Amino acid sequence: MPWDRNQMAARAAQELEDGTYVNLGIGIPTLVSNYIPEGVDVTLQSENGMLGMGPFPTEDEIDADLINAGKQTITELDRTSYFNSADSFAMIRGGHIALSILGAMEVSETGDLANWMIPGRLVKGMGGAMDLVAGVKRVVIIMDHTNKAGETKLLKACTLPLTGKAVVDRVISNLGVFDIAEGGLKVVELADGVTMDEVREKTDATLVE
Amino acid sequence: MPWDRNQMAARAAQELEDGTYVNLGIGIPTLVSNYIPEGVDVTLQSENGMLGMGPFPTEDEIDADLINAGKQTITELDRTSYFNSADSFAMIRGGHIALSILGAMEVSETGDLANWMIPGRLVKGMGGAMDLVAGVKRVVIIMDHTNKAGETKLLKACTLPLTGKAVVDRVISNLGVFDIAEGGLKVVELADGVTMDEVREKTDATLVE
Amino acid sequence: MAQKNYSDANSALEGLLFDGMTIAAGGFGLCGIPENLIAAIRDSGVKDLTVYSNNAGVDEFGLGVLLQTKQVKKMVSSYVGENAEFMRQYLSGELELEFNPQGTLAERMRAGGAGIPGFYTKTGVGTLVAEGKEEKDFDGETYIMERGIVADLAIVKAWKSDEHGNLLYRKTARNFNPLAATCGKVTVAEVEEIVPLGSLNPDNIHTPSIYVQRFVQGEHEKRIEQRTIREA
Amino acid sequence: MAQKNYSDANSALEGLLFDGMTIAAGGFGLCGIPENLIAAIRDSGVKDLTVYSNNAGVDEFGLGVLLQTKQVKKMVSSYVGENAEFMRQYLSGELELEFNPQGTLAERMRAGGAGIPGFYTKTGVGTLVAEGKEEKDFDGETYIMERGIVADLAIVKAWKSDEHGNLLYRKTARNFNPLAATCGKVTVAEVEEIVPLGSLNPDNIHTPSIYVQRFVQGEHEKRIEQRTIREA
Repeated sequence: MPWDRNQMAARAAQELEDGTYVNLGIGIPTLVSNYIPEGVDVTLQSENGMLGMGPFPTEDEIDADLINAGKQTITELDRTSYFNSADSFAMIRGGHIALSILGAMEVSETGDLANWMIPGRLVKGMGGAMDLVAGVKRVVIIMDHTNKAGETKLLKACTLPLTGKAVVDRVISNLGVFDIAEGGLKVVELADGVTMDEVREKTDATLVE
Repeated sequence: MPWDRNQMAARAAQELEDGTYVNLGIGIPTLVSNYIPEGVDVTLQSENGMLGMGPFPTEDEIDADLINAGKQTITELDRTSYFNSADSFAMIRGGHIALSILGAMEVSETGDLANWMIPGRLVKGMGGAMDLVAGVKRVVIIMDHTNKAGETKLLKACTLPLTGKAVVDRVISNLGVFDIAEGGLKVVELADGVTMDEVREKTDATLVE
Repeated sequence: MAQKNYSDANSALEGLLFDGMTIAAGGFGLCGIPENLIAAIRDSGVKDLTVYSNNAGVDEFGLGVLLQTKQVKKMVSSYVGENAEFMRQYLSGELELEFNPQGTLAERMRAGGAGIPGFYTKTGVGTLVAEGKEEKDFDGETYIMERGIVADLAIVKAWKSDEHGNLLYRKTARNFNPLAATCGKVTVAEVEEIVPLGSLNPDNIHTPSIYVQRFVQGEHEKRIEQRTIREA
Repeated sequence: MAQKNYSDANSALEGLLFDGMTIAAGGFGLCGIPENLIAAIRDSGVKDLTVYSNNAGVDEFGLGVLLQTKQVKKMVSSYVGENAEFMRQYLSGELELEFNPQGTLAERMRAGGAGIPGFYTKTGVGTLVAEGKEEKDFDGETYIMERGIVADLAIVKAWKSDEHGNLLYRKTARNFNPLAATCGKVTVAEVEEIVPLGSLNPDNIHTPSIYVQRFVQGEHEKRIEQRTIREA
């Protein structure tokens, strides 16, 4: 059976390495912080100017001056530091963040990523995503394998405006885990009960073993 | 009679405008802070990372962590802020400092300044001087009109490696005050008893009235 | 000491506003936005503004109010996601919008304030953002050149100011504010509290007073966009 | 939590030193210099170093000790004025010296740490510093391009570190330290005091822990170059 949102997040949490600094995008990637493995200590960066992001606040702890990049109220930890947006993206652009986990609209077999606009229909803006994919050492995407219309999001080439070119290292979809490799997408693992046939059927990108 | 060091500094202090931020160079320019006119409030920047430089400390107040750009021990004020060297020169390069008063080896009639090296003989380095003359809105030089060998320091063109090209606005020498103007150096005022003949004799740069 | 302290937001902006001007604004979403100065700009009726700001607030709060009154000609932003009127004006062509990646926008403000007219970044290479921009290779990788921003006016929101204009921000309400403060030809800050000279630790000033030409104490609603909580 | 705290300067540098490497060092004159790490580098005997540092200490203190032992092949500095051995080695051709204006050197470190390979500045235009550098006009003025610095190792001196490596500096001992910290592939900090997690105010951290891979507590002589006093 394909993974649900939480299972995808839990699988993505296995990407986290002890002692590293990590940026989690808005949406499913935010859920990853619920599944950080025992014994793994990571420091979460929020690109609006914070290292050491804590959990959501209790009602009493809510502070309008303390939000994450998704504008959600959050809390601080005993290791937290705050800084301005230029310093935040200096960290990101300068390669000091080990891992970024982001959502996507489309990913190509060469690691191109599209996740910021659908021309003429939906314009959200790239926010910090272009900086993250350009600067962070390792970029992992969490997304459903297909869109709401049932069309694959893993393509030979993206059709939407790009967020970055050849920037994705790994995709975790509801069907499994795929690496951008020489010649196409390499299947790393499949969700329990998902077959290669199903993956082939739902993937436009070249699959390599 | 030509001005002495303190008289030059006192004259330079008249350049200070109320409410402005000012950088004073090493040597005679440092003395300017002793002559700030009554009712004029200026904030002194020290390019090693401080706004609001106070006077020298008493013996008891000496703090090895608190020095100015000349490596002299100093004190802080109730308006003081500290910052790093990139932020310090962001202020300087970005044009936020109203006035810089510096020493010089040579000044040309077009406002070129040389004050950082004599090839093969003396190499101190430019320190922050190149940044100051490039970024600060108004640059005033305090220097003796002639060097120890009696040769003029106000030239048609500098002979030493430049600190900046067309950067000087005004020169205060021991003989008087001179502005870089269209066509040459304009005499603004002379020290008491100094004659135009003496100035002409000791100046290589073109003098305009 | 030059008087920088103004009694209200309207007087703090007096003489600084003109049609067609550029304004850099601090804030991220609705966090750390200069609410009072935005309201004063709305009340002034100044128009044809170009505004550099990461977001444009929501429809009826933050910079969104200047979109509703159509005082803004052009926005330079990274994100419009929470603002339906913004997206509508953009898609209909009423509003010019230049998308800047968030880090590029922040760095452009810092660069402009620091006398740096251009810098190179990998961000946006191979995307729409790179179109029309100069490319250059360094050590085998391609970068694009982005320009520093200098705005006619910067409006920022801080937590505290001392009487000299040294500013402190609080938590993630800092965001773009210190950068906007550096890139304005004139910078006006609104603060929650004005404290006496000497009461701030000089090691911890976020925006040195040299960047603040005027400041004013204001009331702040501090609206929250996404109130997310966990069980106690 | 990854262990960043080392017992002494020698062990804090273990495995990081190699001949021909580049090192970025904090400090201005003798103020805020990583005394203990410099001594450990001297003791290691590593050679052919390229050192990015505003000054090179004095003859027998600060980076001056690495000049005396001839471990330095090249210095990138803005000022050599207080160091006779430095000037002698330079004038005799034993030491390579690249003069950088102080603000350019600081910005080069910041840029390197921030993923910016090049930026434009007016500083040095029309001088020796501009020779061999690309020039470009912006809005009718000429600028030169300067490169970001990324060093194999950065050594910095801070006042306090918490157990996670968040650093505070004190007064003008801050200077180049936070910038050097960002531009090292590995950064080692020496501090006067290590304080418990949670004892620093998160609004006032000067160098976030992400930039500090190792830290060590040291004894600091803090020599003063120009002891200037006024009468009490």
